Amino acid sequence: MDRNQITKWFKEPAKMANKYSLHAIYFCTGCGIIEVPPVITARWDAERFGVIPVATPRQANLFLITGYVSVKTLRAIIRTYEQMYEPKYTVGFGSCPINGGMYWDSYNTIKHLDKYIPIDGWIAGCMPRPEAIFIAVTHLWTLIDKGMANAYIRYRENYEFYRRNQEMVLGKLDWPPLHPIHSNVKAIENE
Amino acid sequence: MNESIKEQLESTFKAVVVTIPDGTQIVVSVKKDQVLAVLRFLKDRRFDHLALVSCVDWIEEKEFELVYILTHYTQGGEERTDQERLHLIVKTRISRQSPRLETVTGIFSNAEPYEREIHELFGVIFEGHKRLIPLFLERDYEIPPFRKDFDTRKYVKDVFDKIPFVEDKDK
Amino acid sequence: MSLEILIIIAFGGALLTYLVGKVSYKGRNFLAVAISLVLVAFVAYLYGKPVEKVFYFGFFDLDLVLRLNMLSWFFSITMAVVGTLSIIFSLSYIEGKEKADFYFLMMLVVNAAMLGIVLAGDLLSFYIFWEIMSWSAFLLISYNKGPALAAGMKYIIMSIIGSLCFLVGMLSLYVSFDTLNISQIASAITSASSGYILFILTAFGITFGIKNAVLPFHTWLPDAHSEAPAPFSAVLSGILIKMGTYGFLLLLYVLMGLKLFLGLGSGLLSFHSMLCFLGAVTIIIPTFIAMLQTDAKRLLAWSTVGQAGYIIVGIAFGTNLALAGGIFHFFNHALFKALLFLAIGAVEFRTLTRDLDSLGGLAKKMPVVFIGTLVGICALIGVPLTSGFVSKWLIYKALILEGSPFLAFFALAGTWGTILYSYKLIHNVFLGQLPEKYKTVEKTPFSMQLPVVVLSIAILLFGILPGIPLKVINAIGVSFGFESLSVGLWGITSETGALNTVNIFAAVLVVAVLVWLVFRLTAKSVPVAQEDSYAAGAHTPVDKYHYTAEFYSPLHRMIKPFLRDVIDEFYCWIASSVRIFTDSVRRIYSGDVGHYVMYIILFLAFLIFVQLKWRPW
Amino acid sequence: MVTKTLQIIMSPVLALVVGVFFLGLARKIMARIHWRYGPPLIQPVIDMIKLFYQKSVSHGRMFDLGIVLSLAGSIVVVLFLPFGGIAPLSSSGGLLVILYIMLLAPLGLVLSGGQGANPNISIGISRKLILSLGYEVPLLLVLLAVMTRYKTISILQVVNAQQNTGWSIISFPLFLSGLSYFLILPAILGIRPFDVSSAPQEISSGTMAEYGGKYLALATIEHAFVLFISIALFVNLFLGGAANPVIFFVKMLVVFVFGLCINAVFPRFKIEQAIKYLWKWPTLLALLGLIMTLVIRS
Repeated sequence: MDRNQITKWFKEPAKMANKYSLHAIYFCTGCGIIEVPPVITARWDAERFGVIPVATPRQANLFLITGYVSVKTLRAIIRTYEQMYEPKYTVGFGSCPINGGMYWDSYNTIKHLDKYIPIDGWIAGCMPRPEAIFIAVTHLWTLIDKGMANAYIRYRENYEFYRRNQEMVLGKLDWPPLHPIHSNVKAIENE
Repeated sequence: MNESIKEQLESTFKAVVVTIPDGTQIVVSVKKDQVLAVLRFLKDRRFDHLALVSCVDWIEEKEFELVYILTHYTQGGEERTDQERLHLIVKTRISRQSPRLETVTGIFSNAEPYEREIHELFGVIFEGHKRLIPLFLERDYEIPPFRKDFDTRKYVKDVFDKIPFVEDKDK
Repeated sequence: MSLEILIIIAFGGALLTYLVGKVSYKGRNFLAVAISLVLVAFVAYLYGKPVEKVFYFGFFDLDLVLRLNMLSWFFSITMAVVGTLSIIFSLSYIEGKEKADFYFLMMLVVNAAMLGIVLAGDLLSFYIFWEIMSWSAFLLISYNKGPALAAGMKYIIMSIIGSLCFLVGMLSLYVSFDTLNISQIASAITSASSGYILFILTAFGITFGIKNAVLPFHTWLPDAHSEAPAPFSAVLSGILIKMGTYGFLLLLYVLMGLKLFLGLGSGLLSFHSMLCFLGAVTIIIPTFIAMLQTDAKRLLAWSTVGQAGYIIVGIAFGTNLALAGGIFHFFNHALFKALLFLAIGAVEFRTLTRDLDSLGGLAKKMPVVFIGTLVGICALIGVPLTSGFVSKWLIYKALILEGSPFLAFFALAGTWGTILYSYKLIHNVFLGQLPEKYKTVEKTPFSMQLPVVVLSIAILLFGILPGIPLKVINAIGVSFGFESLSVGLWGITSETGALNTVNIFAAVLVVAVLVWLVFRLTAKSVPVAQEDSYAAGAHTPVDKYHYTAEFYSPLHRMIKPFLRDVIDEFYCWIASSVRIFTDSVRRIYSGDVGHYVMYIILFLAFLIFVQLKWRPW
Repeated sequence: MVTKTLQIIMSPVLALVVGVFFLGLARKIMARIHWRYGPPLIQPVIDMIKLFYQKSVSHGRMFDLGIVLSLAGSIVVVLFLPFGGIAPLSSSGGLLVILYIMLLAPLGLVLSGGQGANPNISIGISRKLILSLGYEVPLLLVLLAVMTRYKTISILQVVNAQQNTGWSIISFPLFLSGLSYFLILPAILGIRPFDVSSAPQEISSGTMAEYGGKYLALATIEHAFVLFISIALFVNLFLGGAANPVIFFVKMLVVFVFGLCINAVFPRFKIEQAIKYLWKWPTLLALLGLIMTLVIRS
């Protein structure tokens, strides 16, 4: 928590500002959203660290994916993630977004979320408690410090691969691609 | 009171098997083409609430079993709590190869989403249904997912595991 | 160069255009524009040279007078300019339509008639030109068939009632002073009794009130404006309404003279304060009605009724600041209301609809018209740096300093109502999502863009340097007997709080440039299509994603019961009851002779009976 | 002449500092009322630095120019508003000019929002305009009462007049107007009970729905200026303005904290309830104040 070290502010204001003003988009993707209200209200108060919930992806730079991701929610998640402005960070809650978790063999849930959108960090726990969410926020700070929180850069550079994977799962997407697509990656038609 | 309904049903419809497992339930199994008639008959006798339509996959007998659960809000004019209500379960069997059945939305309009769901998840085609479009699933499946012969592990291996991880282009 | 040549050019030109139109429509278009430009040049040339020409007219040994003083010059230059611009606009607006020659003839005749009214020195010629203006406006309003006929009928009936009152007033003046020359009457009327003056005021007041759409007589305006073809509704609401204002000015200040007008009645019950409160009410109610309209031109029509209230308050308040504000607001209103009507006409020309609920997103398709409308609504609201602001500022300052805050409150609250309905106009037409069916709208023709650009430049120019028109208005005030205002090039320099538009302009410009620099220097923003806006993770088609219907629905629900147009219903009730009565009388003439014979016999019997009973003869 | 240009440069900067400090203070006090620690006082500054570095998306030229016009309008109003001793331009335009230039800010915001082509924004805009119509009625009555009471339209003269006749909040007729102004202050600022036009839960923060990056930063700065302007106007007209900026700042702080504590505990009004409230009690008080001023003056 090096918020009040003034020299750091003058050396790299963008990094410090991104660290201490994480506006999280309030979009309940899965079962973990029940943990977010206590985090942002009086009991645990995320605003101490500058984390406040905002209504639209346009104003947000942190995207909390709370819990398992069904195929239908994936469409909304991709759309919201693409409408956020760079630099943007994503945090996955629990084991379901990592590898499907207990829904590993379900026909309707997404197994590895980072095949479709890049994730900066994961929190263990079948719905992590608020303290775990704060630990995630502090880890995100260290990632930003070291410049490793570059999920959005990976998304921008490998956009064709992400787009291809998304279209393999969701079929034809009805919004235009975010970044221009070079034709060398042919979308592999799913069987 | 259960007895009277049992006699009425057996008298009006032939080849109707009515059993009363306990005080609050009556199970009526009917033929495929009698379903509409029975439902209308019961609706006139104050069973005006279609609680649920569900489907059971008897894979050995190669049949689907459709279950309509009817109940009533009021008994003799005043409210009845859920326990005291009489649940009337109408069952019918249709073949698994060509699962076709008349829609009941003509009698109970609230059956529309139930029938869409059964169509989507079991593949039962309801003739005369106005909006037989997908309800929940995003993707389309050859074998509807709720059927017993749908192997979910194989499906996951074929669809999701085949999608490659996003390696960086330069690697 | 004398005035009768001006009148001859105006009317002769109209006929000439009609004849040339038979031959070639290009020639007609060129001639119409040429004549209007000649009129503008001619009037501009006559600046500052008061002239009076008297012609002997045998009938009742009256003399027709054409005179030009500061007041009539100011009105005629406004009319000439706005008339020319609307004719330029209608060149491509009327292109395909049938009866185009008739349309141009009527447009030029209306402009000529209004010029005649303003130059008329005596009441008879005033009345003649007034009649010509009324019926030519009627023919133009009912130009495109259908509902326009009913609107035209409503307009012409009320105009005829107005003209009759004018006729009554004129005859009584002739009987009591046996002259119709305005200046002679003005000197003679001071001796008349106040009761007679009140009668004259009400007679002429009704005429000018109907034309100026003051509240009880406003019902014809919304229908007439929304059904008239766009260029004419610009002239109609820009200038034709202001003939009523000219009439009021003539009546209250030239005919009556200042002391007499202010002296009538006492305290709150004096004529001029009654007129002020009538004007104040005319500001508030139409503004709230305008908010709830869904047809663009009807919204602008109600806004015209509202703005006419400002002018009435300005004129009737009786101090030099208020008068200057009122006349300047007439000038601004002519400019920005013509601009808004022409802009909506351009939109209607391309999208063939003016329903606010189905339009949207035209800013990208019609940038020039969008900027013109933006400047127009800024002037309508009275945003600083537009001329609308200066005139409203004058009116408010006069109202507050003279210590009548309730009038000022009505006027200021009217401004906020104006913001609501003018924003609704620009939002529903130009901002928001562009529907599918208007994606193929092509560019507006140049002849429609030129008037919009010229009017916008005029509004901004007079907003930043209001001294130019204020000098002329000050001269008018002095000619009415007020002491002159200290008018600089950039505004009023007086002791209790000056107005310095150049300072305001400089401050806003510099700060805007600074903020824009900050805006440019920070991270670049990527332009994006209109579909790519936040929809809770969903991707919605364009047509389902534009919110315009019931734009102010909460306010609508709250003030709907208060806004039933009672006056219009009252007039319609009168009209229907008259129709029922006349219908019953009509039945007497049933057509077979037997009835008529029976009527005669009965009548004779009745006469005999009366003679026997009372022996009247 | 030099002091004038210095003042012209200095007063917007001072206003920005005070406004942003108030924003930080508001979040801190709100947090304390909710029994939580709340962000540091400089959190708005951190947010703005982050937003200025963030990329953003524009929906058209009017979308950009509208927000620029809105901020420029607010800054120009600050130039006309005396702040303690500093009153750079208030000689060339009195209260009327301020009233009209205060109109530029919402107009710019709604024009730029309109181009955002998002129904959430349009609903937010229609609510914002209806709300502004709602609070404008009592505000006009209050300003007219002050203007007729001191028979001038320039704020400097109102402030000087209050030096000898005492604060107008205490003098009889204007006490009602002052109270009414205080009641509609949250509506002018658009905070808690009246934040119906930028409600995050209902219409995904209304007029701000499409603002991100530098647009959101400029909008927050504009909100800070509006905060400063409305409270400074209140202090100038009713608490006698001050000779030097420090006392002026203290007066503003008192008014702000007192107002904020009331509003932190209110749930959000529906737009109809807001209008009904605004057109009932504050308008009644303001009308009474105006009538009493007229009666006493004549």
